[in-house]
Amino acid sequence: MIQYFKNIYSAIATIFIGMKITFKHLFVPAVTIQYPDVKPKLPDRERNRLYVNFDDCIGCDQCARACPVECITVDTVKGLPTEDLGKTSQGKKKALWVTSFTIDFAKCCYCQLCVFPCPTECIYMTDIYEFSEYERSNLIYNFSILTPKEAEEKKANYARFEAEKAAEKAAKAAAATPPANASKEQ
Amino acid sequence: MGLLDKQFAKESIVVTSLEDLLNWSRLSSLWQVGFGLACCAIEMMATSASHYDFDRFGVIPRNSPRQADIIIISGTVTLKMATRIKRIYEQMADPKYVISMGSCSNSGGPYWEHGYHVLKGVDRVIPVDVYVPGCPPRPEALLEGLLKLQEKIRNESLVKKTA
Amino acid sequence: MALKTEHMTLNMGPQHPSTHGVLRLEVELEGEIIKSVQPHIGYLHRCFEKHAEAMTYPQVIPYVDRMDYLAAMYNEFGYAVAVEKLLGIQVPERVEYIRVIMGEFQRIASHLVAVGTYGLDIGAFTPFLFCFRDRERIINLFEMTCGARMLYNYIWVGGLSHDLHPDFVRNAKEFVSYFKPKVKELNDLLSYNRIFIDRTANVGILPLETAINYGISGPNLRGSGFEWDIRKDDTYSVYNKFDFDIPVGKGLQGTVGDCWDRYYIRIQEMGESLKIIEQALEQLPEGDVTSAIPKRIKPPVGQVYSRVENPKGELGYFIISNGSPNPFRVKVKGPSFVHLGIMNELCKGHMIADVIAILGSIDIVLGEVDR
Amino acid sequence: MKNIQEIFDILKEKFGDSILELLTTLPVESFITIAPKKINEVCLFMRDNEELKFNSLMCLSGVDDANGKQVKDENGAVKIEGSTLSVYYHLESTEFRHKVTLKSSAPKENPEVESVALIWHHADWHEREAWDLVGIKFLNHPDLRRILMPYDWEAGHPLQKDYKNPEFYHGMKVPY
Amino acid sequence: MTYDFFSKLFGSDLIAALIQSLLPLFIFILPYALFAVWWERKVSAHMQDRLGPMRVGWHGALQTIADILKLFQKEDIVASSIDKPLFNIAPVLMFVGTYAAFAAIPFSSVFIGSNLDLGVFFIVAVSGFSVAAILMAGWASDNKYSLIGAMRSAAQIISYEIPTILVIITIVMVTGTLNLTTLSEMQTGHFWNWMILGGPGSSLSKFLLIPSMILGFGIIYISTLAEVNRTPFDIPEAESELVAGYHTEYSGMKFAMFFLAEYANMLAVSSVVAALFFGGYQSPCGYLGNLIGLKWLIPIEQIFWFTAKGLFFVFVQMWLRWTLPRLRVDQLMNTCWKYLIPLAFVNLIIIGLITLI
Repeated sequence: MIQYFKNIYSAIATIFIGMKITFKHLFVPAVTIQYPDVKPKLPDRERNRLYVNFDDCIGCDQCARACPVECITVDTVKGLPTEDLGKTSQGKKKALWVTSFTIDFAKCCYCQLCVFPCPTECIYMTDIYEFSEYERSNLIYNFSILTPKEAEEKKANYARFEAEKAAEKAAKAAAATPPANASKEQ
Repeated sequence: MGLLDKQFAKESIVVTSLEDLLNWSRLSSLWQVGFGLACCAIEMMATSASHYDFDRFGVIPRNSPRQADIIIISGTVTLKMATRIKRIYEQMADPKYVISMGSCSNSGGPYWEHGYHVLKGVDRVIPVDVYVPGCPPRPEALLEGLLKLQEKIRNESLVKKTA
Repeated sequence: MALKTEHMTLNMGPQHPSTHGVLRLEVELEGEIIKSVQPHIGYLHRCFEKHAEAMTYPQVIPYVDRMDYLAAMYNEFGYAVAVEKLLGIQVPERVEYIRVIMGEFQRIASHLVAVGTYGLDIGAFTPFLFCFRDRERIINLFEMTCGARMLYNYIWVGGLSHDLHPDFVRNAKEFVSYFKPKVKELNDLLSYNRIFIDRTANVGILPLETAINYGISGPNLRGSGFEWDIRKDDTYSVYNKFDFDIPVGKGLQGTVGDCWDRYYIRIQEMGESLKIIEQALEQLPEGDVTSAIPKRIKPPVGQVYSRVENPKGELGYFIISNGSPNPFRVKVKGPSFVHLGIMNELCKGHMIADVIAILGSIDIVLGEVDR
Repeated sequence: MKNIQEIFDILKEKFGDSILELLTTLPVESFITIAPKKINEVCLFMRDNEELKFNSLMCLSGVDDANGKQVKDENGAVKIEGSTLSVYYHLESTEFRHKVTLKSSAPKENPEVESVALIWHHADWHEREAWDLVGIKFLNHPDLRRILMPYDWEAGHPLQKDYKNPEFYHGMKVPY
Repeated sequence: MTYDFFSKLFGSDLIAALIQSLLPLFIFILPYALFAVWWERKVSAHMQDRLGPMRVGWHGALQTIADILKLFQKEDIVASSIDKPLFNIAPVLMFVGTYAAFAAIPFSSVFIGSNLDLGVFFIVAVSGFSVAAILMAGWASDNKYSLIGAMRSAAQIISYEIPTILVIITIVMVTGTLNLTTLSEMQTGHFWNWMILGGPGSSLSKFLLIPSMILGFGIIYISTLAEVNRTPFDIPEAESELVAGYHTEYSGMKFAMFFLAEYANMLAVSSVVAALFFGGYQSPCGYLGNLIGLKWLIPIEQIFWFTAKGLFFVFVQMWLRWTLPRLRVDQLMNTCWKYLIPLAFVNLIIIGLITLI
């Protein structure tokens, strides 16, 4: 019987304690951040969309190799010895044309593993998070400054150069080998 | 909008302002299926929690898909789950919208290459309206996706649905 | 006369508000009474173990995060400890301290979600939002340190990706003093509420023998009254330098090992974690956090089973190395996976509403169950 | 507290030939190899013996050892033949605080290992997982079904090293 | 009273009856329900340190209107396996029950839908409609969750009618009437004439009555809470167990009817409690109209007081909902049969003894 009234008492008492707390919170200012109107300042280490400072990229493919997801694809073609490919901001000479540098943000897992190995620190994470899209294909970003046409050109150039070099080599070889062959045969 | 499709072959003032009203009501009361899949679901919960407060946009979770307007695919869709998602989507009443939240549901995300049991993108089973990138997206990013969706609804028309 | 009723099979999930994700429970009912519960899992099977075999050791860490996404920091911690054991390397003191601080913050965050969603399962909405409000502060601390809110990729093999942010220590101390009164408020609002006690006390009693036989660990095992904590009993990192208690279930509101005990252990553990954080912040040594990170991780042929005390329980990594830069096999013993196995045992004879109460009290994360 | 050598001696004395070897040369962890058809008896003994009392199974893992030779079939797909599948058992005694690792290997063509699910209930789901992902058959298991993969998954056991993923599952394209 | 006025005005009983019956709906129930939904969202939000609807109108004031307009546009899904007639009738019946209950609620001394002699009784009886509606909805939906929800609901509502009626009987014993207008008229004057403080008069029995009346109020408030399926008694639609309970399968406008009926019901029971214990439409401190001699002001003031009291109890319902967890089904029955009903009986006996002396 005592238990019976104890139960009633504890039920009522705890309910009132709870109600007191919630009532108090009616007058506590809300913690809500009113997002589109108010945007909080994000910390400086914020990890959101990747950005590639393409001027500095030397096309070393380190980031693509570090990526666990393989959402980065870097296509490069060697520059001709006659061409000037420019320098990075640290004064390193570039040797490769980066014909395409795409990051698929629909696959990216924002883990920052690609940032650390970069020798020129040209790939880094920014605090831009507002880039949702109606189409998935728009989430594939190409950072290369070369237009596809230019890229084709560079590829063709290098292929031609290679071919020329190969031809030269072959000619050289052709000039050098017959006697050797002949001597072997003998 | 099926019934009204042919009645208003031409736009007029009446139709457009009615349209605006209806679009406004739809976009400001997007009830969501209370449905989480994986990591992004926690971020979705954080979005509806005090700091970001989904309720400000009129989004409240409804547990029954019948009463919901929007489904947020929040996380990895596995092959086992894909059929269920399709079914939940089919159970929802028109007009209905889909937000694909996070890399996993956009395209399989980190699991696209070796994930033998992961569906590579939820758009293989249901049509997606907005893709929110991120892994997981910040709550703000999800809200931005929602605003994008509202923008899309605002431009919808009784006469013909802009897909 | 005993009336015979037909058994009814009720499918809970995979889309159900309180299965904490995509779990399907096949519940066999007789009226409202449960005859058996059959969990069907795998709706979130993301092939972690296959991925681990295809990645190099550092690349596995982002995937490790995504297992128990509520306690990503601790997953990394466990993985790092395991690989370091395999490599046989020592990490600097400062790294260990920061790991412990992060791990304990993560424990609080994870328990907050567990407690909050448990309230939600029982029907109280407000504590859930209070818990998330406080969790947001911890997340801000993490974000400040490594830039990500949930999946950090912060603890690396041999070190950390970043040193602490200059403001971190101050903010962490602020949080500790902010959070202490909140625990009391939560207790008043939820833990000691009569309805809550009625719903959870004497429900889903887990006897100790059964618990050990089922491999239960963490707060659930301690809820059954067994003082067992890997942080103390099989110590790793620098946990032996801190003074903290292991809360055990005492059956304050009902029987030892009931849902309320398991729930209350989590509340108490948050307090213990605060204690550890305070001590660690005091003793935090100076040093470099990236010096011990090996350039190329290529462990010798061998295997290791290493375990840590994850917020959910014993998180074990079984790693086999064949001498290549990729692990040969990584098997994860996730506590949630193990804990879910006991559902049938706990639920028999209870009512439908109790399934929810029991499931919430064992605190599972489907990402870890299915991996 | 007993070290692995003492445990090995006790087991060797009791079971003789079914205890195959003790491997301690590995840099990190040593283990005892046990015949697959005797593992349940050994485990039961280890749980109930007064000196050992391994009352807790920490982990049970199935591993595809991939130690056979690679064969290319007519489609060009790589198959590994003649290898073994192993099960690792990590045991612990919460009373004496000692730990031990057991290993039991079976040929891949006929991977049958006795189940320990009735000794430690914990093993139930782990064994189902090992069957599901690695393809080890556990004899006398109460309910050996797939657990993580769908029940109607037909393409084999994904954690085997020579596993090939199917192109379609229920009309959904699987590869990217 | 209004009926007489309108029948004189239009010279037709029919028009008067129509106006009489539609008036409460349009003047009161719909705007109220829309307001209450918005209010609940705001109250809950502020209790949880957030803001609630903010983006449509001033602090989201147009939120519910948008909701309703949207629900109008939603597809009305009728699955093939369900029992169509029952499925369609259920929401209507739910709304009818609520609506009918409003007929006998005295908003002021002149405005009452139907001044029934059995007013309280009528309301209790009519709100029983909702049981039938919920059962229909649950059965017709052909969904296990709905069915369980409906079964729970039937058991719950029927059980909780008993303490409600037992408490009403105590009021009847003291006042000798079931007519809500008469009841309210009796409690005129100041707040110390309210039934919760023993009713009018200043005899000894008034003071003896006070504790029993408070107890009675507690019992009836708890049981009405259960009758309208609010937390902690919302097990028929227990979200965490039964998805959405009996209205799991409903979409669009039919769902809106359940939704609005729930909020209308909340006000109906709150008004009954207010009318029984808190003086109904009577002001707690005299009327401004009396003070400045404008008689026509009094009914308006009365409507104000009545709404205020009703809304206050609705607010308490919301307050409880956002504070408390939910009971289990057997505990719910325990609360009713082991606590409320015995206490109500004891209360009945005590009040009986008091009225005897």
